[in-house]
Amino acid sequence: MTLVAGVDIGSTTAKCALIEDGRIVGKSLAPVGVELVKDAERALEQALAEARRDRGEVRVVTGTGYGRFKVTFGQFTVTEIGCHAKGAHFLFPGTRLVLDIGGQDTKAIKVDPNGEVVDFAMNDKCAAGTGRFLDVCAGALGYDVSEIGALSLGARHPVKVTNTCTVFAESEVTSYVARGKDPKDILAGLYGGIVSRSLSLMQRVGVEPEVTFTGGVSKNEGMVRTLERRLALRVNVSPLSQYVGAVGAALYGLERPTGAPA
Amino acid sequence: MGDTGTEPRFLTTARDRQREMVEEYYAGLAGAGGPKKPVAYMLVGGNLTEIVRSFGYEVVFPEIVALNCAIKHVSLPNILHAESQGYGLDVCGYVKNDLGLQELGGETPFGRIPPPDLLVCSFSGCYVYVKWWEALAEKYGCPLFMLDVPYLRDATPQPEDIQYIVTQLHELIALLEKATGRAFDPAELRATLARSRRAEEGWVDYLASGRRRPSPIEAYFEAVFYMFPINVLRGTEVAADFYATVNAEVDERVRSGMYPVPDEKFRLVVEGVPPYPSYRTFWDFFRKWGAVSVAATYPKVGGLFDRGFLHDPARPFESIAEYSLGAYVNQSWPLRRTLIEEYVRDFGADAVLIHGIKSCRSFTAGQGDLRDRLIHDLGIPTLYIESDHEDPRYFAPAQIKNRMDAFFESLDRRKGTTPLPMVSG
Amino acid sequence: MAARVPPQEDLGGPDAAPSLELSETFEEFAGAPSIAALTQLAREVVSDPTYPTVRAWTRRGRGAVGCFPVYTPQELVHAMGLLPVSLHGGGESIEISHADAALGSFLCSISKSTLELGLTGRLAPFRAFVFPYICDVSRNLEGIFSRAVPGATTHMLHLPQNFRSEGTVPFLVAEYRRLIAKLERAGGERYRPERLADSIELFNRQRTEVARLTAVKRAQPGKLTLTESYLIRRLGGLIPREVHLQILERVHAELAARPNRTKDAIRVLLVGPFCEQPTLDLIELIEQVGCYAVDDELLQIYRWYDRVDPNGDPLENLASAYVRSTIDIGVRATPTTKGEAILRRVEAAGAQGVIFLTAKFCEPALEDVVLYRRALDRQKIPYLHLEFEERSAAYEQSRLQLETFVESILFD
Amino acid sequence: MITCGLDLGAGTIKGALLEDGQRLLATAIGPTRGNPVDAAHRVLERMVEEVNVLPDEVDYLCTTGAARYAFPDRHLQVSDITASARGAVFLLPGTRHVVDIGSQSSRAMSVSETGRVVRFKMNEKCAAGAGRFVDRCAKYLQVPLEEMAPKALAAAHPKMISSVCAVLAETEIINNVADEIPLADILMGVFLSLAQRAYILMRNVGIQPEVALVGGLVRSEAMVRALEQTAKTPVLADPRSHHAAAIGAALLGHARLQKLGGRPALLLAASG
Ligand SMILES: Nc1ncnc2c1ncn2[C@@H]1O[C@H](COP(=O)(O)OP(=O)(O)O)[C@@H](O)[C@H]1O
Ligand SMILES: Nc1ncnc2c1ncn2[C@@H]1O[C@H](COP(=O)(O)OP(=O)(O)O)[C@@H](O)[C@H]1O
Ligand code: SF4
Ligand code: SF4
Ligand code: SF4
Repeated sequence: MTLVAGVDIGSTTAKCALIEDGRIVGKSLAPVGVELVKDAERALEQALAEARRDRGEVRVVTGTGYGRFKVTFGQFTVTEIGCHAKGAHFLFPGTRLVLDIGGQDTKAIKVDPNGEVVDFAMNDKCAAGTGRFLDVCAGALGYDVSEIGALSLGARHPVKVTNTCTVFAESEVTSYVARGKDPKDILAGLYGGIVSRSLSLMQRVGVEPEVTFTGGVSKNEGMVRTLERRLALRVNVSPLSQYVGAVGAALYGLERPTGAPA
Repeated sequence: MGDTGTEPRFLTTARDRQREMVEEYYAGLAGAGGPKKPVAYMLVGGNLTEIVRSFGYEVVFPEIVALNCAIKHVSLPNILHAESQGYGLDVCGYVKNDLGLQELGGETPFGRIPPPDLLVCSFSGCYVYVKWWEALAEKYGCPLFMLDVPYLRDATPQPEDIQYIVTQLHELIALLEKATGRAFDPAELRATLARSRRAEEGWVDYLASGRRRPSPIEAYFEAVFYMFPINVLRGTEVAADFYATVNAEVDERVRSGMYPVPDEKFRLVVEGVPPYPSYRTFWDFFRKWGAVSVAATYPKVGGLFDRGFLHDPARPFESIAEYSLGAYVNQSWPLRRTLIEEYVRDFGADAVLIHGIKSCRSFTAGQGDLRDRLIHDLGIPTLYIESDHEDPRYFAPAQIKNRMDAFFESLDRRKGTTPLPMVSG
Repeated sequence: MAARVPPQEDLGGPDAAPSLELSETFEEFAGAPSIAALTQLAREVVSDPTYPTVRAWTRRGRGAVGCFPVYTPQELVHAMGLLPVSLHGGGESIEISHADAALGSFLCSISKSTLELGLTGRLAPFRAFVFPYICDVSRNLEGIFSRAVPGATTHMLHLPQNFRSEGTVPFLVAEYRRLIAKLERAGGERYRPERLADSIELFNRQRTEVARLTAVKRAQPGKLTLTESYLIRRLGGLIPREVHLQILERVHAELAARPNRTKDAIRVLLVGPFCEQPTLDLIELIEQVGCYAVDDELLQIYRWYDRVDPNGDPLENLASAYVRSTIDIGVRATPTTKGEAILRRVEAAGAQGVIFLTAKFCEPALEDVVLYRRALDRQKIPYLHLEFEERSAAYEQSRLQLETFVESILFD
Repeated sequence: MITCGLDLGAGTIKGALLEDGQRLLATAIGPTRGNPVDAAHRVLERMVEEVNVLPDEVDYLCTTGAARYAFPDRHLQVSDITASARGAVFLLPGTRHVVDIGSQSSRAMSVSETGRVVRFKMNEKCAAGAGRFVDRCAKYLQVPLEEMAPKALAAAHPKMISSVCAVLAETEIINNVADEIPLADILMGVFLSLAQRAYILMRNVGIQPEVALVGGLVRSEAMVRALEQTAKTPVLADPRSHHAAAIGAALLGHARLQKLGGRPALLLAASG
């Protein structure tokens, strides 16, 4: 019985997953703050508390995400690209393509039948088309981002959101609201834009079933439906989709000789 | 960042010698210009150094000046100046560096670049060449000779292509005779071409040693330095001798086991122009993972010598024509694709790394398709990253490093060799 | 290549539009009762990315060839019994989701959307594609097309840039012969010089008629709008030239009777859109904000030389027309200086200002703007530089800039 | 003759009332939130009340700003670039170069002595480097907008922000706070980063003295200093310059009115 932990320090949230015997036994999620090292520590502590386990029982801690070098108490670091591949493969073994939309970036990752990365593509640094974009636009509509997923279902006349820049899109949304447009239709327009930008990344690595959608934005049902419609495919989304990177990181730890030097 | 902490390894003597040559070259440009010591500007791709030098011209290559500025971190002020003149963000960084530098008086840390008395444009592989030389001609009002080099679409040049270039070469010679009052000396050209040939053969031998395992050469980062003589000083005795020095030292590396990347783990073919403003940082990202480039396309921008496009004193004009046709970016995409595939095979590479240049469409437009071909049709792991060859503002180190780490990680796992790197700051 | 997601229209997405069906004889065009009806039809044709005119033409087994701008010798294509069709990208209606991956990010829209059309199978009605070497993008696009659109013939036509050499015309003739060989293999009829001579005559007439449109715009700018003139010209690259000629004659007859209703507007020269075309909205906007575009570089394909000599060896004449009488735009080396060239054109058009309307990432156009600007600055001629893209969100910003420009000339 | 200029901006609505094209009678400002037309009406009412005239006594009304076409009761609309150039020269007559930074836009223009725009350059697709960036930074750092400048001016070693994306800069600022960089240095870094963006536009049109800053950022003295430092040239600023475009619109309205030789009987249904 080996207990391993993966800590994913993203741009927006810190996540931790604990795995033992092929099962996820604990997890945690919290926004990242100012001190990433502390956030990482806390993520692990909270996951341990949820699993009612002790720090001493953890054999390997692997860090991932943009802040992976802040997981200073861990033994390994792996890029989030490798971790999303591995995590998605663990949750959906048939996965061939992972789309990860997080707080600040979007990645398309092609994986082989063993969950190894074959190819990947990601966008340049700009908030357009990321979770942050949705956060800001949801705010302009007067909602929290966690509410807008269900809200958009059943839109009939999606508006055309022409701006990609988050700031411009925010005013565009505001002006649609002022013109009395239905939030459903505005959201559908926003999703359409994000999905087509994501598709362009997915095309880069090649779209093949099965597609697994990960990262915080995959919790948005409207986004999932829009993606499915454009791909004409069913897309895997796990209830743990925001933890996929952390799960993958934990699994990497299992492949290492236990007690590897720090 | 996870640096190996070691200095990149160069061939000691060759690198010193190369430095001297560069210094001597720029020192030689001091005071050049005017009828006594006229200056010709030329482009690297398919250049006509041998002919133009034989008429007593000093030759300036603004592309090389530009890359030297970038490596020395002085390109940005030139670029900004050009932008203030109206050159947009998307214009080739070399062009902006040069035109900015010209407006600012030509001062560089390696000497003052004299203005041109003659502009020779070898339109070989890049349309921007034409635009760039037009701008220089407009500024300086000096004669511009346009050598039109047909795009190479068949592996072997067609007779009409060669005929067209040869006709133009004779016209260039007539122009040079008129401009300098000197008579053309065919025997002298043949002798010069013989020296060129000697340098070219030495260079080809150097490049071929990347086939060995481990590779005794770094065919991208290091080779870039040894490109200088083959492109700038070709036809001179010093250039011809230089490659003997280089190759002797490569042999020494093999004997003593002092390889450029001490523990060669990944063998790469690299396609694309280097990110000169962040050259060292970029190289670090490779070395950290034990990656060595065994072959690269960029060192072939001057000419594809290793594919037989060599100067030949017995067929002076025809061989110059063939050489110009063969410059790497003058090759059509199907030819470029084939070449890269052959490099991967012949040099036993594990993967391909493509470096796209945001402001260079000639090299870059289509690299995504190449990537698609390598990965999806041939199953060769390939990474595509993008920055710029001149403009430091386009190099995002954290993002590039993240992508490279992810790529090498996955290569590593597929090779199933060593553990992933430890946590480092 | 990896599997592809079908284009949005096919899924009945919000962009879906029914595609237009036309008759094989194109009588809709010849029979259009007025300029208004004609331009309405043209608008539909131009906005339909499924190439309705090409589908109509090929229905009877006739072949069509996609010609990328600018200097594809369409006469030659015509002479081989094929329909030369000007490729001008996908316009606003198509979504780019595949082409980015193959081409790269820092490229003009026309290259991306043309490739997108190819990658998504929407260029299937074409037998062959010709890409002239007008810039590195167009040149490279050919090599990508050869892989992206399997089965179609593609050709990169090297256009000479040395206009002084003895060797240029013979080389270009040889270059045209390479194209002929390709087209013959792609199902074109055997090349016969007399047919080419006929085609040259036909295209000469088309060019003369198109030039008359510009002349009208210059002399009586209130007679027809830029949008009308653009749409009428644009049709010329999409339908048989014989039909276009009929249309042009009718248009001129109607114009003769139209009043020249002028308004308080400034006369401008439109420089830069010789290859990628601005959206119809943007073209319309230019005159809406108070400009008369008294001359423009839109659709250069029809105007790149005045006439080709119909006597003698037609292939050689075609080549020397390119070498000797092509007008100066950004994708051809200029024999004089750019500065002189722009001042001459401003004067000839009687323009009060210049609008540089360049495609985003179009390097040939961008580089010329600097040289043009210097000359205009010296003469204190006002100008505006506007960049456009096919699917641009910056429409409001374009309006703002155009209005500012007009106001800076109108208000003192 | 009283003319009114209304600047319907993306962030705020500004208004100005002008007498005989010479004397500035009143200015007012209000947020754009909600319906810009209603907001503009409120701004107009406030001014009219302040100077004690009847709305009817306003002879001519000219709109400008992003929503200039939305306001139905106007005689004329002009672009905000044209308007802010006029306004800048009215307020600061020596001005030959205007930098206008609003909530989503930044532009630079060279102007003639009458305030005619000779050349200009603006940001188009990316809002990086505009006022929204400052607003967001103020929010993350929990410093009220008005207090940013006084605090920033105390900076000893300003810390530049590399990503001026109005949205993503947050992460970088958080990192700076984590690295215990003094607040003043972070704040001044914000303005200097903005100034650097503006400087690119300024160079593109050519900088000639005197340079004036207009738009919302003129309220921040730190922004003025940052621009001076970056462009290495003195920068004129007037507290009323936030209203430059509204004032310019009123001026252009006056000129138009004179040209027409009298007040138009009805508010024209606007063209465009
Ligand atoms: N309940 C939710 N519903 C919809 N979207 C959500 C929800 N929770 C988070 N998100 C989105 O996910 C984003 C964060 O994604 P995450 O993968 O955690 O980012 P990162 O890994 O970059 O820190 C947020 O910006 C938000 O848009
Ligand atoms: N006291 C202040 N200090 C700093 N910035 C300010 C202050 N007041 C306003 N601003 C800035 O001005 C911007 C609004 O500028 P404004 O010209 O009114 O915009 P717009 O015309 O686009 O509506 C705000 O985004 C804010 O950043
Ligand atoms: S300001 Fe807008 S376009 Fe610019 S980087 Fe940020 S989100 Fe992207
Ligand atoms: S090949 Fe690229 S880098 Fe070289 S001049 Fe042309 S555009 Fe510039
Ligand atoms: S728009 Fe410009 S860059 Fe693009 S293909 Fe045409 S000429 Fe080339």
